[in-house]
Amino acid sequence: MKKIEAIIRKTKFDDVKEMLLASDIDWFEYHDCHGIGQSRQERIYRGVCYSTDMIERMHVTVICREQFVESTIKVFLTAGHTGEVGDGRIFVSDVLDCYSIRTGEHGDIVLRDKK
Amino acid sequence: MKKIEAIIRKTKFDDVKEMLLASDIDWFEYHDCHGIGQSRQERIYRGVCYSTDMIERMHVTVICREQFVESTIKVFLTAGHTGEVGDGRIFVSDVLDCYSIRTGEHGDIVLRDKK
Amino acid sequence: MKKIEAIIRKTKFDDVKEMLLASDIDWFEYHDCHGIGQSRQERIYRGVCYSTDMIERMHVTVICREQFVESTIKVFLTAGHTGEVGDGRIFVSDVLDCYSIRTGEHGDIVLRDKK
Amino acid sequence: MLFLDTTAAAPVVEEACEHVNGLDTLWVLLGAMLVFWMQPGFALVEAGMTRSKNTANILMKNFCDFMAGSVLYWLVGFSIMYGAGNAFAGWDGFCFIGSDSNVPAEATFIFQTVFCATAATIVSGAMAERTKFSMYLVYSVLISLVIYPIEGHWSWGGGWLSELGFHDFAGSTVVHLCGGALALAGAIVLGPRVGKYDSAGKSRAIPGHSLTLCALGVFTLWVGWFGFNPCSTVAATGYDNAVSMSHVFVTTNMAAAVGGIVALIYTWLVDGKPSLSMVCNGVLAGLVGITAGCDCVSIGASAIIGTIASLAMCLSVNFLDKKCHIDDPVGAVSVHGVAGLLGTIMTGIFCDSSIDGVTDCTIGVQVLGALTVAAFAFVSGLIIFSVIKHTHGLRVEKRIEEEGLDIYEHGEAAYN
Amino acid sequence: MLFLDTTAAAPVVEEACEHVNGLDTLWVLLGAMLVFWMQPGFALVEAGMTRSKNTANILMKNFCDFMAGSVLYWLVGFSIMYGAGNAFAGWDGFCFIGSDSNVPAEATFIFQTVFCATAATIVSGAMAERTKFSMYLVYSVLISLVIYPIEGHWSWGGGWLSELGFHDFAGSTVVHLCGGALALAGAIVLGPRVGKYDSAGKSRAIPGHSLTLCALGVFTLWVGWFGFNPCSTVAATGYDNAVSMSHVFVTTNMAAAVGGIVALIYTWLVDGKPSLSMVCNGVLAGLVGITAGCDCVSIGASAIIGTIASLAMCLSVNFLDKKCHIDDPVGAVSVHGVAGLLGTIMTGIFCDSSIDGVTDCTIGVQVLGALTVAAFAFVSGLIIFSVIKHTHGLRVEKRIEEEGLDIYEHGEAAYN
Amino acid sequence: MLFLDTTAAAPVVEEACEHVNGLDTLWVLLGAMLVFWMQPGFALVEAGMTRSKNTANILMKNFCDFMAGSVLYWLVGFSIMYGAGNAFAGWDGFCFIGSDSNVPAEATFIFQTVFCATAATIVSGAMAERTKFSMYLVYSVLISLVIYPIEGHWSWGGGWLSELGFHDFAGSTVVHLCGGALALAGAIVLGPRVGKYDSAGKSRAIPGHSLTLCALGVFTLWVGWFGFNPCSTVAATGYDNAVSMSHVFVTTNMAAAVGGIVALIYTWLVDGKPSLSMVCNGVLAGLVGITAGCDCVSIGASAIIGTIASLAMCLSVNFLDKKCHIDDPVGAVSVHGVAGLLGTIMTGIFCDSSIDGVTDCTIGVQVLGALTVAAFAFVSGLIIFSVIKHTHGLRVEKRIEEEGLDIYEHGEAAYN
Ligand SMILES: Nc1ncnc2c1ncn2[C@@H]1O[C@H](COP(=O)(O)OP(=O)(O)O)[C@@H](O)[C@H]1O
Ligand SMILES: Nc1ncnc2c1ncn2[C@@H]1O[C@H](COP(=O)(O)OP(=O)(O)O)[C@@H](O)[C@H]1O
Ligand SMILES: Nc1ncnc2c1ncn2[C@@H]1O[C@H](COP(=O)(O)OP(=O)(O)O)[C@@H](O)[C@H]1O
Repeated sequence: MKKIEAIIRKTKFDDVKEMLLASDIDWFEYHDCHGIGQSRQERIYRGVCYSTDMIERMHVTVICREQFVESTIKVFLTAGHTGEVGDGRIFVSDVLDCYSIRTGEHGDIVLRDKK
Repeated sequence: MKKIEAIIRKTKFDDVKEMLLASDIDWFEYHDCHGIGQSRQERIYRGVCYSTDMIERMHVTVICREQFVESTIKVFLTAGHTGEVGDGRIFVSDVLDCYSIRTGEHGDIVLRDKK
Repeated sequence: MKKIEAIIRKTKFDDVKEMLLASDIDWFEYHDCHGIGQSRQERIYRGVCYSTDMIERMHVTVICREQFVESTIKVFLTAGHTGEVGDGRIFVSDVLDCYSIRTGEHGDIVLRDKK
Repeated sequence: MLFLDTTAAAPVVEEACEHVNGLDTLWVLLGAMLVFWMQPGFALVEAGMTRSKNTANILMKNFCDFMAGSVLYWLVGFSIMYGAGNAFAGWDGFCFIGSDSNVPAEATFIFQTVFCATAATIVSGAMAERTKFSMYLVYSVLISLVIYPIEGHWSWGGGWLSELGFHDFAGSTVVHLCGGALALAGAIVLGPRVGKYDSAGKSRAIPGHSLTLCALGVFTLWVGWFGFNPCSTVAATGYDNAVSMSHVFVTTNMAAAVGGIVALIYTWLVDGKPSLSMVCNGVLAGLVGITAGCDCVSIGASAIIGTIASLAMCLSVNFLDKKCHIDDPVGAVSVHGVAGLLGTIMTGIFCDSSIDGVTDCTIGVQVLGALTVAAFAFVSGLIIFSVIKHTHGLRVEKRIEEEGLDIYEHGEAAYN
Repeated sequence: MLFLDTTAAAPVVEEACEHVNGLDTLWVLLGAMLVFWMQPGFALVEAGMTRSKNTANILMKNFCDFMAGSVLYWLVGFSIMYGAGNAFAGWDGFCFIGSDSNVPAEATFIFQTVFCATAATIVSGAMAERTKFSMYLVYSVLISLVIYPIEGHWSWGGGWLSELGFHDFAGSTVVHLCGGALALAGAIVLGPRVGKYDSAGKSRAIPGHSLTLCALGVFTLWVGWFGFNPCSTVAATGYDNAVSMSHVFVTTNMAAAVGGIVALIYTWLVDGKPSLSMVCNGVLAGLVGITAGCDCVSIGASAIIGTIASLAMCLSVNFLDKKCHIDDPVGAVSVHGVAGLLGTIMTGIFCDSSIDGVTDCTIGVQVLGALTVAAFAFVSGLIIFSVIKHTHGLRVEKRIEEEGLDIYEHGEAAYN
Repeated sequence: MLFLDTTAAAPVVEEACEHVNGLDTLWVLLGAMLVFWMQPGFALVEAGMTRSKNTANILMKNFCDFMAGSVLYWLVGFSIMYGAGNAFAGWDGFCFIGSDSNVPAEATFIFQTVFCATAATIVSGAMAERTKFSMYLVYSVLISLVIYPIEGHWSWGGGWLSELGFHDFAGSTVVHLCGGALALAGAIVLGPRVGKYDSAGKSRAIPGHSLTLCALGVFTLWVGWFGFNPCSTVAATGYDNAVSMSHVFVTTNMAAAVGGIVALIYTWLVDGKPSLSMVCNGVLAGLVGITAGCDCVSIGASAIIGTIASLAMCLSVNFLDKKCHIDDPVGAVSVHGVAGLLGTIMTGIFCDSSIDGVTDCTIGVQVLGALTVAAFAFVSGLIIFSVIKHTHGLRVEKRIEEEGLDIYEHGEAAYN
């Protein structure tokens, strides 16, 4: 079991979501986050300019079986891509175990294959 | 040290919180998140129906010593349970080290037992 | 590659951010979160007092190369410090791999050194 | 067809021409605008004091109260309230809109319509966050159709209370106490929101989602009240009316200001911190309290009425919540019921015949009137809500309540 | 300098003194305040029904519509609309503000100014979330400068439509249909927002960011309409005016209430759930519909007009969105265009000469007038927007649209 | 008891009956409603331009300003301002409410009360986000009790400025400049918010939490100003008043619109992007600027006044922030102080006796009056705030400021 976390452009979220659901993943979690990165936006408030390095991003977390890691990463690399600075990152890490609160089951079995 | 992340129903958060505090855990972190899952809600906006697969959830993160992992998971499985689709998941992963910003200590000692 | 997660006071975020950017880190991600901890705030709503154990916090996540782990932790310990209860925690964990969505590269190379 | 039969324009009775007065008409229509403007005021206060997952629902209820009220009060209500009849209720056929007085019939009619809608809308706050929308509509129809017109007839339509000399200038009792008593009945029959009281019976705070909306709503209501009270002179011509409307304006404002100050001091002393949400309620309590006697008490007395109304409201909010375990999310019962009751009674105490020539206003009649109306509204409410509860069910399922009425009842979230 | 030359105060023509009336003036100025108050109403409705990333932009557009309208209508517009001229357009020099009638010239002038600004502001909603701010300003200037004054001249300035006996009391056609037709042209030329239709052409919902703002906006518009319609009597003295303004008030309110109820029922039946956003639109459709005939139809007829206007609006919202794939985020075309058109026509059907002495109002002329104005506005709109589109570009880049106009066009986020 | 002694109703002096006029009274009371309505306007602008963690606090301050003002101005203030007295201050006993003129005494009294509260409420914005609530109350009490009544007596109560022929029609100086000067004193004594200036002294932007609230507030103020200025004719009968109130309405609107446009152009040229928050301020600056001379300048001149007031405001916002490092979160000093000062002076330049018969208005006196009032208010402010600062402390602890005043000062969060 692996955890794949991607920090993507908020505006690319719909594309990523659709492509994820079309692939082997049908469950994932996401939340709004901000990224400090290279791409900057200029803002002005009451005459004071401030270039913010803060970008609105979406943090998407997928937990999946080993065999789907590669395909899931590919989804992010494709659907989240614009080619401009600020596209974001993907991080992969280990998960030891997984439980379903509804059924109480744990282990790989919780991560069902797409029905 | 283990990290236990649970993605639970927002409406079950109060129960979970109370039961966690009543158990060996007295510190944890949480934030709003959304889950894409099997349980869908129908919405209509200006005549256009859209069934959203987006559910409001709470992401609760607990870092605890090995010996409390099992009891903490049990809390989530009990207090977060409704039996209906959409109850959520728990993921367990490894944490290498832990620091207290206030004291600068690190290691297991930071994860005090309940006073 | 390590993941450093710090749960800090929201009011200390600006200091931390500046110090992080001044150090070897130039990219990180953050989002609002709440912490249940020892420091409590008294609130009253329509005559009903409720002491909330909920504190507004910022969750900052940095992924960095092994050699920067120590310096990054030091940043949090310094810039996030007030000495009062509620300063927060830092957790370190392992990351297996890292991708840049823009370039498709992966591995340590994605975590560039500060330009 | 029913609609087309009505000759809506006032019949051009020649004699009428002489006493209909443009200035009075303008004043009454201005009043109607301002009282209408209280609708968004109520909507904002109620939305602000409840959680964001129920915001669309509460806004919808406020719209429906006004829309249903407008139509039903025209079809039936006005006829019951102001039609010729007995001491208990009037009747003059459907779609009756009265006849010209110093203002055209339709001006009086619309002015009364907005008052009716105000009474209807008070209840939604007390029943917020847990009532089935469809069942709320049933209640809303009944108040505009029957309850308000009947009790309104007693005091304002020539019924038995008016014959006794009951003095309720702009509706502390007729509008606010009636709404407050219904709200109490509703809150009791419904029961508290999930999570409002813990297993030990201790009250838990469920903070509203936006004090900004709440504060804006109170300002909106406050300015609306400058139509509710002063324009209830329904005449603006001549020295006496000019003085009277100015005086009503001053007493209304004074009671509101003092009411707010009292709530400020009360919460500061009792809870240790000055609370915005209670100041909001304090202002409203002052306004409700002064409504009955705004024309016939002195400025000083209006300050006292504001003080007592606000203080009683503060105590009542605590009492209902902590002792009675009646869950009234916005404090409608305390603000409209308690302050309305006390305001009506205090009118009997402070009424000064040198100010507005009101001579026959006695405490006894004031108490009698207020209590009868309150009892009538409360019992009607209990019956309606109980019948609904035991037939179709008044309350949404626990799951819907927890996840918010907006999605399940309306399919829309207020915020995206 | 141009500004200083104008002798702004009305020339003190001695004779004028006699018929200028303080009561009428107060009524007209009150109307101007209320119609001005519709500006925040529009701003809130439009902001509420769009996403938070474009809120500052849409608020800015509403400010600009009013500010530009105020200045340009003074410099040129009023002269075109009310100046002496031919059947097609008037002209009386720059900075013309008319002459005294029963109210001072400047009272009439400011009352007309706020109407002009209302027409201008309708369009911003339909073009929301994707239009270049600078190019929107170009349109905004042109409507206040030319389009509205010209078509306004036809009906209200003594032009050919008024000579035919076209009856549009307060502007179902002159203001709302004109705005709605321009909105349609704008929405067509612009094309739908990114993501509004999926690859299969299915419409996707893009919910607005705050129904609270939307609901507050509708209440604001509703109360503003009590100036828009009743104050359009522009006189308040004497029996006839008193009756007329009361009657207009009642029909206006009735159509609005019924409009809202119809939308409530419609969405409940069709979509299974009563929708707040459609009730909001329903109220507005009722108001737009009754505006043309509010003075000369019975209360019953006003309820029918509200029903039909609201029903047509509901169907039109669906039709434009799902069939025509015209993306109108706030439903401006349906609310102002469709309801305005039908309201004008229905005035010809329900017009009752016993109510306001309007005798020469026929369906034929009503249809002719409404269609001509719609066509004129629509074609002007098509030309303006197409020219802009093919020269400077009307629409922002895809990336800006995705990330929000607030940051890129104004450098400010509405919420922080 | 003090309260009961006052015979609140105007003494029924027989002669008075003859000249009290219902129309005038209605106009004045309408004005009072509208000026009251500016309170939520200020509250919204200030709340919108500050951070959400201080929203309950700023709303509370606005409530308190009005509530305290209502009571204190009645107890003492009105007597100081309009009581018989010397050139410097009046006095006619406690609870003095004046005597009938063309309107009842109480109408004048309530109209003056809302003006007083407006002056008081200006300051809260400049001192936002860092002032102790209890200490703010001390200031609020003092302005309503002493400062405003005294300087108001000079210009409007028959004091020395009015004898010199100082012309301030509706209060550019009396209300706005006074508030602005106090705001400046407060902002200076308080010092900037934590984090406003970095170690190098560079100004940092601290964006407000909701431009939607801010924009709604500006619309609210704008419509309120249609009571502030036009209703300051305090008479609506007869040709002259009808013309005057219409003219004031037009000039007020023109200055506001032009003020907004100028700020739009200024920010577009200087910062590269048209800024909504500055347009909001520009509109207000135009309104403040025209207030002194709205009755006696031509429409063209009102446009010029709007231009200059708005331009000066834009420059002043930058100057105070970047050069002087005076932290005024909402721009109160620039909007009310600078624009009020310039508006008063420009009245001396553009004043046209053919418009309102104001003949004795000279630049010299205008400058003198404006500067004296500004100096008086500024020095009073400096004294009050410095004394507070060095005794009880004016500013909250750093930690409270960082975490938000709402929780620590009021125990409530505005948003949940
Ligand atoms: N080392 C890191 N740790 C945590 N988050 C990171 C890291 N690197 C990048 N990010 C996140 O990814 C986002 C994209 O970074 P950016 O440099 O703008 O992308 P790109 O390199 O694709 O142009 C950043 O805003 C930040 O949120
Ligand atoms: N593989 C996964 N990766 C990330 N999040 C997941 C995963 N599986 C489930 N979740 C989260 O858990 C939530 C519950 O999933 P759901 O299938 O609705 O629960 P259940 O199986 O208990 O009915 C989802 O909405 C999602 O947020
Ligand atoms: N074991 C834990 N698991 C998850 N989050 C924790 C844990 N311990 C602390 N935190 C987070 O850190 C915050 C600070 O804890 P607190 O005890 O208040 O800090 P301190 O010990 O520095 O005074 C908590 O509010 C919580 O969000």
